[in-house]
Amino acid sequence: MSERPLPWAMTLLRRELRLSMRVGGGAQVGVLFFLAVVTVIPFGLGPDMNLLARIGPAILWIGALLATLLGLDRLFQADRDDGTLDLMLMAGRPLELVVLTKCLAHWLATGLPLVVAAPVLGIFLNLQPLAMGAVTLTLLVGTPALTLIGAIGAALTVSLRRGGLLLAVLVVPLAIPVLIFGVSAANAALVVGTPFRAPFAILCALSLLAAVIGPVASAMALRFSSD
Amino acid sequence: MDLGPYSGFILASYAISTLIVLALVAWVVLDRRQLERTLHDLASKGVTRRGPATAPAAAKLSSTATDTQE
Amino acid sequence: MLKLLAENIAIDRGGRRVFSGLSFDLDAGHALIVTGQNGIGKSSLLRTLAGLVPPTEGTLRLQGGETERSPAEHAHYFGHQSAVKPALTALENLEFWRDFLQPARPQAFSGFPVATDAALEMLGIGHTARLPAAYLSAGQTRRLALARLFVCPRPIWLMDEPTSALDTASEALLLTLMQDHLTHGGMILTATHTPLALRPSRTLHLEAADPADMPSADGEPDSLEEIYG
Amino acid sequence: MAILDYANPTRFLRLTQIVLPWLTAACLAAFAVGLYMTFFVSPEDYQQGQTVKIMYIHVPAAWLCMMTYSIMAISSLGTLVWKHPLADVSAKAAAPIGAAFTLIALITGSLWGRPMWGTYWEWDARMTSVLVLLIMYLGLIALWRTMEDPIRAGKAAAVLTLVGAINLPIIKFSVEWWNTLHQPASVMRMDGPTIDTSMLVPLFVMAGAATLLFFVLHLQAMRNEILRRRVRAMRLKAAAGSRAARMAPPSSPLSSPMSGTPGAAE
Repeated sequence: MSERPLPWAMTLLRRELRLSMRVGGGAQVGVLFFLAVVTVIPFGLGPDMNLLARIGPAILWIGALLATLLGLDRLFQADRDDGTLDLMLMAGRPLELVVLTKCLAHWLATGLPLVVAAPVLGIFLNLQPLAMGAVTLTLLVGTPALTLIGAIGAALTVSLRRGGLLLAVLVVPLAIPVLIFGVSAANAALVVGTPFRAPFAILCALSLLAAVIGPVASAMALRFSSD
Repeated sequence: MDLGPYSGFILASYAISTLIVLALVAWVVLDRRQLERTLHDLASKGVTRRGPATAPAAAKLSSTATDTQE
Repeated sequence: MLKLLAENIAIDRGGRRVFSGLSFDLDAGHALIVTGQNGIGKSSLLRTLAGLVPPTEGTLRLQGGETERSPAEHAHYFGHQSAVKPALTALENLEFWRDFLQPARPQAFSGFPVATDAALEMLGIGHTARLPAAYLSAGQTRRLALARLFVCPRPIWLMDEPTSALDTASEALLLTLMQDHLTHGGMILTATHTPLALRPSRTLHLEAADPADMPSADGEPDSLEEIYG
Repeated sequence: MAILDYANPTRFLRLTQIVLPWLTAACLAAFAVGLYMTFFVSPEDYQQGQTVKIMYIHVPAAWLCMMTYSIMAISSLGTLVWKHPLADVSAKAAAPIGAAFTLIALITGSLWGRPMWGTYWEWDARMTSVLVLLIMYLGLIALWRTMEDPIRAGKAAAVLTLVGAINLPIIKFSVEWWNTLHQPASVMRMDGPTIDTSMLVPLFVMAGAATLLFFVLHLQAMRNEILRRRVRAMRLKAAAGSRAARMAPPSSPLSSPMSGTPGAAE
């Protein structure tokens, strides 16, 4: 091994990022979907700016959740379809770290753009700068948890055709805690007197926990799926 | 010239628009450069654009090509 | 000395016993050619050896291999799927596998890594190195997948129908390369319908004892005829 | 990939090679005049003060983002109905430019709205339908990016563009109706009478300059697209060609330092 830690993981990360940027990768579609969801909601609610400002953080969080979940179904399936997954299982690399690396690449390509887009979409929802900052910060900390939890669903549905919907159904209940603490931390900027630090700390803890549970459970599911 | 109390908004509008247009110009120019380089590379390797009849390997190709072309 | 030992292997697929009581051993430098009709379990056997399907019964061991690594981690699996990403160039595809797969070079095995460019050139697709793999034909994609076996040395090659989608010339080349791998102390297990003139090699012919007994979950093991070539 | 297919594009490349420098020069000149007029000649608006200067980019951008979509819609007809070889090239090249102009229109509108209405964003009819237009541009770009084969992608995008063209006025009118239910009109008014000639002239000059800019960028992007397809055709040929000739000789492909003799059969 060279001096850089885990050179094979860097190789994998580079390749995954390359794949998501090139033709057919679809890394930009997630953020576009996010934009579409946020645009559609005022059509349903009516353009009441005060109402939008009040529920803006929740809209952004739900939009980010949906955008993350819909982008995840190909996380392992693309690799299974062309036989890459078989070879990854035999590579002699810890599968948990492989999954973690793939999740990191996926988050960088699809999750991070959501975080960057959140302040812009916040303008559409009449969010004040403080609330905008709070939502962006909570999304930055919380979206990795969504990706990592979603990876479990992606691994479970890897062998299914059209597993995307099932994935969303499986993962949404698991993602609810992240949503609760993400939105309540973001709401602290809106409603005077609500605490920010406690829910934010729990959100951080959830992300860290997901970084352990997600790869372990996904790796387990992938090993079973190779049959 | 006095732009009044909202000079920040006016200047920001012009600055952002200029940036977006510059980004478009950069996209077009860099894209062209890269494509021309790739075309040049391919041409220097003896790949021609027009039909296969002019390619030197074509005679062999017709007799031995058993692979299917996608 | 490198030696692959399979003892009393049984495999179930989807609740059905594919076969049971399969034992064989394979020395370094030898090939095992698995034959038998469609659906008899040749692919299942290779996937089991690759560690992708756990055997229901029995053990798989590799004597003389690197410690703390399973037999599958000493093996290349060359199956029906090419594991080639169309959006990456041929070279990028190959370089990834070179860096990602952990090489295995136990003592008895003298295989060595081939440079990526050289591997592509060797397989006759050197001119496609910088093209996206989407532009490659089926046969070229297959050869790109094959190049993986040379850039990361591993002693065991598990090859499922290795000659499919290859033309006659490529088939001859592949045979030479496989023979070379044996010469370096590697071992090859291949399922095939076309006879492969590998030396030294043995044939493992899988055959159902009696078609009526096929779903024999607990009954007689299917008869296994080993023909020494 | 017959020669015929490239007959038109080749002529197009030659023609644009001649036209583009002149267009570029005209575009730069128009912008120089237009910007001079906006900043040093045009008066303040009696209501909006100096912020009216934002109008000189906002309105041309808004106009162009509609025009670009119309061009894409006509090009899509060209792809599907007349099967013109340059039609999908034109549509694909126009989309990013249209998206950029839409973005400019939205951002400048937002920056204009803040001092005038006190908010960056309002879900009013015009702004909402322009936002929907942006989403459609981005969706089309994404669609083009997901398909490797430009002909197939072009047809799919053409269908979507035409459906979107029908959809746009519907969105516009339905949003107007939807909007009036909820809030009083704070829509900016650009009705003729309120604009004086002293503002109208620079506005037209700027709009002309922006239109020239569009055509310069569009023609150049079309040229790029044609080159991209040539690269693709050549790569396909490079992959297929010299396949047989390059097959390595089967004699000792692995020249190993430890090459032994083949073992005897058991």
